[in-house]
Amino acid sequence: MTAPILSLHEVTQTYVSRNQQGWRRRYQNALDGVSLDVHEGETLAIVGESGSGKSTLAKLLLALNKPTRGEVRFRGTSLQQLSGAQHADYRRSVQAVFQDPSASLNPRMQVAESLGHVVRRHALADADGEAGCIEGHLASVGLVPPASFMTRYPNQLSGGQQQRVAIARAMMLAPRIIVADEPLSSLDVSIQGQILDLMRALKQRTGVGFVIISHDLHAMEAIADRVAVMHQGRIVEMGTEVFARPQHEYTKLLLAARLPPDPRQARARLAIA
Amino acid sequence: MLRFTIFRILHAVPLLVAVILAIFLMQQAIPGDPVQAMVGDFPVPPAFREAIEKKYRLNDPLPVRIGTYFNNLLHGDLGFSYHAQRPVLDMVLERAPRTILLAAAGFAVAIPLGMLIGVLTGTTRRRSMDQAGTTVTLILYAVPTFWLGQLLVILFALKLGWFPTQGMGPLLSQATGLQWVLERLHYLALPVAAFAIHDGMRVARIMRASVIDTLGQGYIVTARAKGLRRSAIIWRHIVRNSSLPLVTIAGYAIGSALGGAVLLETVFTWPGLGLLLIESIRTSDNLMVMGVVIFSALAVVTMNFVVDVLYALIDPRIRHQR
Amino acid sequence: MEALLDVRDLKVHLRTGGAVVRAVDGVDLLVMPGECVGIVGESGSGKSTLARAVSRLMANVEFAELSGQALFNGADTLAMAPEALRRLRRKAGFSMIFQDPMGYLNPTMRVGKQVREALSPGEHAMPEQERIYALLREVGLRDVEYVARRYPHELSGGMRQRIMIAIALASEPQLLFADEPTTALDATVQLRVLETLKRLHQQRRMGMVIITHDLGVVAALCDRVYVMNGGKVVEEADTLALFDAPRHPYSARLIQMTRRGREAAEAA
Amino acid sequence: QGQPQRGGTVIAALDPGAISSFNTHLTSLTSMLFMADVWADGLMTYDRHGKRLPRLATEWTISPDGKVYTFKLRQNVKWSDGQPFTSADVLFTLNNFAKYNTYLGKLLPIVDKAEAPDPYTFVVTLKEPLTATLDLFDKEVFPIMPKHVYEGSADVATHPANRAPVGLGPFKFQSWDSGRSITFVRNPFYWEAPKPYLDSVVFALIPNPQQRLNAMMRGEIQWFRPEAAQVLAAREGEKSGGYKVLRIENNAPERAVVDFNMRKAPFNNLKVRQALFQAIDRKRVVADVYQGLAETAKNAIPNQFTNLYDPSVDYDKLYPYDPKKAGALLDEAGYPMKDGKRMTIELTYITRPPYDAVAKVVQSNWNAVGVDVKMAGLDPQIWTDKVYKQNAFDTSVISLTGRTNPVLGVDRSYICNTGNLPFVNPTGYCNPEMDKAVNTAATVPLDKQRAAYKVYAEIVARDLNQITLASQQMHEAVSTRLQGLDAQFDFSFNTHPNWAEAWFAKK
Amino acid sequence: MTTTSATPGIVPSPRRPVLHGLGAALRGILRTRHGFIGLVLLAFLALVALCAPWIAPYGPFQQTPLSLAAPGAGHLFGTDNVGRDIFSMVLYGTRASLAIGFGAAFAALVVGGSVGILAGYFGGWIEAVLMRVTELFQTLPVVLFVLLAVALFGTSFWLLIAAVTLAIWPVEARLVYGQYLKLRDREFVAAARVLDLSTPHIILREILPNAMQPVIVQVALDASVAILIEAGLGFLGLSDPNMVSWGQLLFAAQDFMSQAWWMSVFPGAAICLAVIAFNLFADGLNEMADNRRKGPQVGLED
Ligand SMILES: Nc1ncnc2c1ncn2[C@@H]1O[C@H](COP(=O)(O)OP(=O)(O)OP(=O)(O)O)[C@@H](O)[C@H]1O
Ligand SMILES: Nc1ncnc2c1ncn2[C@@H]1O[C@H](COP(=O)(O)OP(=O)(O)OP(=O)(O)O)[C@@H](O)[C@H]1O
Ligand SMILES: [Mg+2]
Ligand SMILES: [Mg+2]
Repeated sequence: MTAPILSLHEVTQTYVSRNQQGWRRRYQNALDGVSLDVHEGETLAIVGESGSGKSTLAKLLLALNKPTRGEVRFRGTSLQQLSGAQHADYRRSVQAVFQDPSASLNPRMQVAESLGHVVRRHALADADGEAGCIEGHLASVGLVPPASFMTRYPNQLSGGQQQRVAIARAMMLAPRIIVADEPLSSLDVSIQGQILDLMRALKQRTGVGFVIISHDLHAMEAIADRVAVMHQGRIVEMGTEVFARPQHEYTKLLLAARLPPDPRQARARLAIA
Repeated sequence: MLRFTIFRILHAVPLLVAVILAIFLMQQAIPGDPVQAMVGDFPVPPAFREAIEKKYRLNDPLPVRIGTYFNNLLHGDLGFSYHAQRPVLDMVLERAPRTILLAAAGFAVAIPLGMLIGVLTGTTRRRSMDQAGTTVTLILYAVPTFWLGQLLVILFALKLGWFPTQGMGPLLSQATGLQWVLERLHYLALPVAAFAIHDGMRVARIMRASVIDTLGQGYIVTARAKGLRRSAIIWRHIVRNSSLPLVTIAGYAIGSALGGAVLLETVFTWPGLGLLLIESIRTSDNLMVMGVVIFSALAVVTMNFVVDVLYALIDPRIRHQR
Repeated sequence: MEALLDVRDLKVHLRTGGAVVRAVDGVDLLVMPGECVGIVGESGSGKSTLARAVSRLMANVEFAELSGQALFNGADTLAMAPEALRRLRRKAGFSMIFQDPMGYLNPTMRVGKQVREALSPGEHAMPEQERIYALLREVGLRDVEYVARRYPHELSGGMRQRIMIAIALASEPQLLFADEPTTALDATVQLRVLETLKRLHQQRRMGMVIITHDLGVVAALCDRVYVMNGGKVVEEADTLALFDAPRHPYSARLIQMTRRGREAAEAA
Repeated sequence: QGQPQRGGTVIAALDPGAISSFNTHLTSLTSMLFMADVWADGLMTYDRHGKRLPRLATEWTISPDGKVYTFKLRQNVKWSDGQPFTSADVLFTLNNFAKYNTYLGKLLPIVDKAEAPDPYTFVVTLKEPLTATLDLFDKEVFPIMPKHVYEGSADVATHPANRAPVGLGPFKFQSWDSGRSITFVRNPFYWEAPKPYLDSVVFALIPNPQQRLNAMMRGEIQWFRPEAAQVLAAREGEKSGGYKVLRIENNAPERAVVDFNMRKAPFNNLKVRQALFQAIDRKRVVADVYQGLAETAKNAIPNQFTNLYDPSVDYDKLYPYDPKKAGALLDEAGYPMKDGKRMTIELTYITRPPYDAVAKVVQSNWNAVGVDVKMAGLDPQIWTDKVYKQNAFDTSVISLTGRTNPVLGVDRSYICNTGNLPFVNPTGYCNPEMDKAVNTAATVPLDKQRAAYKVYAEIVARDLNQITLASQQMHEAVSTRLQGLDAQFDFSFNTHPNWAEAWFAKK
Repeated sequence: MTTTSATPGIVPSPRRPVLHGLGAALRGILRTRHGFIGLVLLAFLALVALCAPWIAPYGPFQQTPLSLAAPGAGHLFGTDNVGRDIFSMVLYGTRASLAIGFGAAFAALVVGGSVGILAGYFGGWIEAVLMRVTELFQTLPVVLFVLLAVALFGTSFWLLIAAVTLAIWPVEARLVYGQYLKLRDREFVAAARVLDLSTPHIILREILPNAMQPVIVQVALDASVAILIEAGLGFLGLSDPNMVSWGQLLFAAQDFMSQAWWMSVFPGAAICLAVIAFNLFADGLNEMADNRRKGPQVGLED
């Protein structure tokens, strides 16, 4: 196994919230001494109860938050100490897909505009090649014919299409890893499958790795190489065998709460509890 | 609560210091000759100028004067107005209650009136009534307060003779008790009306928008699903939840009522802080101007504080969240 | 036995901007007393609109067309006078649970009071306060005196959803609409709420319409299922039958999707 | 009219303006002059024909060389606190207040000595004669202040008694409700018993002139002095019968003037000044600004000063309204019409009636001859600074008041003002010939004064550093219930009501 | 909300966000009842302002032979005490009021907007300092500013705009601040940061267009507030006499309220009209946004 591309070292993230009046401070450890390695090319699923710090963890990996304590490292160097070149490498290597595709695309930019800014910022193509470059990426996430999507605003796309655009945008920089915070939960059941398929296909084709955060245990079971279970700001269990052989109490509880998509079993589950 | 209060007071100190410095420097920039203002439109005899300037140390260097001012301020002294020949604090304390009375009476009418209109137009079943209500509201809102005041005086004081034309009470009155209160109300009627019409309509417009917003909230559906009567839904669920934006705006408006008071007090010769401010500016009575503005800054700060408290009272979420 | 709710050829066409959305386009729906019926379908298929139209909780909307009948115990709710409708909601009629318990509870009112508002009027053996506590206990809350004095934001999502259920039950309805009652909740919490619903359904013998896009929920609770797509009912079947042998391709796809994760996991 | 009856309170409205002191040695605010008539008294005053009337001085004599003035004082007069009034008070006032008194600036330097040889005699000896001297001892200009109150105080200018005065007038100060009213009650020690008839006089402080009128129409006050622009409206209200509007005979002129800044072009060019004067339709100023209640000024000397005014110098004849002539003059001066205009000048004024209205008329008049006028309407303080201290103006409108002699307010517009003193000639005009003429006119004996003032007026008419537009008439509105007002004009030739004479008819 | 279809390829009819193009915005606002009236009134006022020299029978400072003439054939709105034609002055006054309205509102937008953007986006001490300054300006009375400005620079129209701007920018700043505070945590902003787009790009291209809607509404309201403030200042005699303004006319009319009602009624009505126009326009903007934003709307009715 190669060295981890991203890793957390004893990271604690404390949110200080003030109430409206601005006095009594409240400290909350959203993450509490978490260590984690993410390897290139693997799919790591993070599951856990609501409010357990999953999104916080994602933000840290994406350098959207600074950790209160501990370090986030990219290829062994702390994010704080990255040199200019390393930082550019980091930004290209680590990309993100968010929960709500309509919220993660600027509602006032056409698809071509949204993606065009990235092309220009990172000099992915010259002015003549820009349209072609964008269309290529759109096509690679299954938006065909790509030309028909270029001039649309996000609200003229279906949820699934929006999420595809978001993925295409993330893929433009040829990242090594994509951090996806609940990429499925705001999508319809029928579309969730398509997006999962797409992610799988991308992984096969480009070797990109994923950190996927999700509530959908069934889906995670299907796609993940490794699973981390979070509970109250800590990773309580992590490994490849989590679904098959849960160790921690909370993991067991979580698995037990799944409703089987079969009436007989489901009813039985309700009756037992 | 105590800690909160202290915190807010400490918070306000830099603001006040900044206000004071700002005005001090501003007044420095405004040409003005307080001694000339005392004498009027005849030349000032040099002896008189010298006497006044020496006594009140008008020629001290600016930093010295600022230093003295802050030093006095620490001792609760707002300085001595050489123009009024009285301590500034005295004057401000004498005038402030009058402005507060006017503003309080104004808001006491404007806010309930505006809320009522806002709720009625916002929830009305009939489109025509909403339309008529909002139209009238907008038209009244658009009338400048001071002009409205003048029109009211012409109509209700001069033509109909119902109310006095100006002032805050009969000069020769010996009335006490209820009589006194009635007298005050009689004199308050027109200024309050002028004030309440403009500000009340503003409140009404905000309230209507807020009510309509509230109407879109889920809990109104719940309330309907419970089979509550219309009136119960309005009073129990809509009014309180729609008041929040109002609190912010009303708080800001009350805090900065001094600006409006300048006009209103001018129109009705209401001898409050607004008139004092104008008069002091025009006579370059710098310390008095400072006093009035400090008072108004305090009012703003206080009202911000009250708004926060009210917020928490109206919306229990605020106490704990964030 | 007479139907509790009999919806016939309901059409709800809405006007938005310039276009007309056929949110519900000719739906028939039947609920027998004491029966639990599920409505599934993807987002935007008209499930909520159907429930809201029947229970007349859709106002200030410009209807391009609203037609059909919704007979509740034989009376058409769509044609009912507002006052009659109100009485029906007040007592022994129908009530509704919504997806997002935070938005549907008044944030500035203590939950006890919100429950009290919904209590059915008339003579009761128990004093009002006791009735509130009893209701809260019935939906599975403990320490009810404390809970009644809380504001909604002071409660957890699961507790809030239970308060919603208590409010819905307070008028002793014969029919309960539940519009996505558990989508906002954690898997563990979801399970507990569903249990509660099931228990109440069985104890009170009231009719229930569960609207969801999670087939798992329907599988666990409902006797019969309607599958909606594009404002139309594309399939109506016994729950077991639907899962075993979906007739409509759309239903089949839905079921396949739901199972897919599982199967994939098993395949791996 | 019947016999005067005792009792009652009159409410009189005043513009509080910028009251900082009641003591009219220290302030020249008109409102304070009104008020001084209530609480203060002086050596003498005038009747309606401008003749001197004795007050606290029963008689006075002037030495033949015009240098020694001897006043015999009234006996058994008491201050409002009961202390006796003597010549020591008069002497004290001259010694301690005169230096703060803006009107006495001319007199004080030539006072050789002042003495009180006995309690009822007061003698002033001058180094050189000044014909206007008696006018400077008028009660309005020189109210007598109590020695026993101020004595020993280092600083009489800021003494509290200036705001709670002890005086010799018919009423005594009682209270001051800041921003609302100032109350005076009958002075039990008043020397002119049984006057006053009224119990008290309350001054209602109403800054806005329109509101003073409103209050009068509604019967809330019994006296106020309407602004020129309001007189017609006040006359309208008169019909209701509650009050009447009276014209006041006065010799305290109030005249609208335009100053030219002669330090700079084009105003250093006499032709331009003449042209601008002739371009102004002064009848229109009278009609529009003063609603006809004024007259065009004839020359530098106000015609109220009947002994001094010489009608042969007449602006109406010298500089009649004549836009064509004005245009020709400007052409001559080198300001031909180009694209519809000749030049752009600034007109500075205080944004208040009547100055703003004067400015508007002047603006359109000047516009009509191709002079583009940029208006600078300012706040009084800023205006004063700009015009008098910085001299940063082109032309400026103001209305100047004076007292009963050119020394008191007229001279200041024409004499050399080197110290940038406010409200003294701001034009930069500095002509020794003029200064000499002014001095001569003030010092020649009474019978030679008219001729001297003619010279004075001629120089002004020639040089035109300032042009005088109109002379305003004064009016007051008084409740019809208030009686004894005829007598008031005998007391107050100037501008002031005489509350000592007034009484209320019982309803 | 658009119906999002499950099958890719079937796309709802293309609908561009309303505020995108100016033309589209105009069409959108004309569809709202209030906005329509407001826009028509504003257009009318703007037309009057532009064409004043051609419509007005007299110059703004021109004296006519008749003073205090009642409204009639010769003088539609009568004349004032110095014989100026009120009708012409009200027409010319439209220029001042509209200029103050637009000018001050726009300047407040620029000043307040910049402060709000910096404070809202960067937070920390920048936020603390800027918001304190904003509070400071909310505390000081406008009259003081205007006097200061007049004292330092003389009466000038630009100063008046500046002074009114000083009075209203804090509101604008707070609003923009709130918007940025809210939007900076949005996912599309996070996405832009992850994509390493530059900070100016994020502030100006990503957030700004999304923050504008309530701000534009506020600008329209501010314009009406500015007109009212100008009227108040004119009434206190602090306006620029070289530009006829309605507030000034009211100031001059004070002494003639009972004698010449026309001197105050027409300018007063003009102020009302302009304030109403701006408010209706703002209402229209709001309504338009609501139409877009609001999904299923609930109400009290069954
Ligand atoms: N900006 C913030 N300020 C204060 N507290 C925060 C902030 N963001 C998150 N939190 C708190 O930190 C905790 C962890 O939040 P986080 O969003 O990481 O949870 P999560 O696991 O993603 O939950 P969910 O599944 O609901 O998305 C929560 O209790 C949350 O309330
Ligand atoms: N008030 C309304 N005005 C216009 N269109 C509406 C309104 N309410 C709903 N719609 C539209 O009607 C259709 C059906 O919506 P509905 O909310 O009933 O769907 P749903 O099946 O409940 O979806 P979800 O699972 O997302 O809740 C959708 O296309 C929706 O956009
Ligand atoms: Mg999360
Ligand atoms: Mg729904």
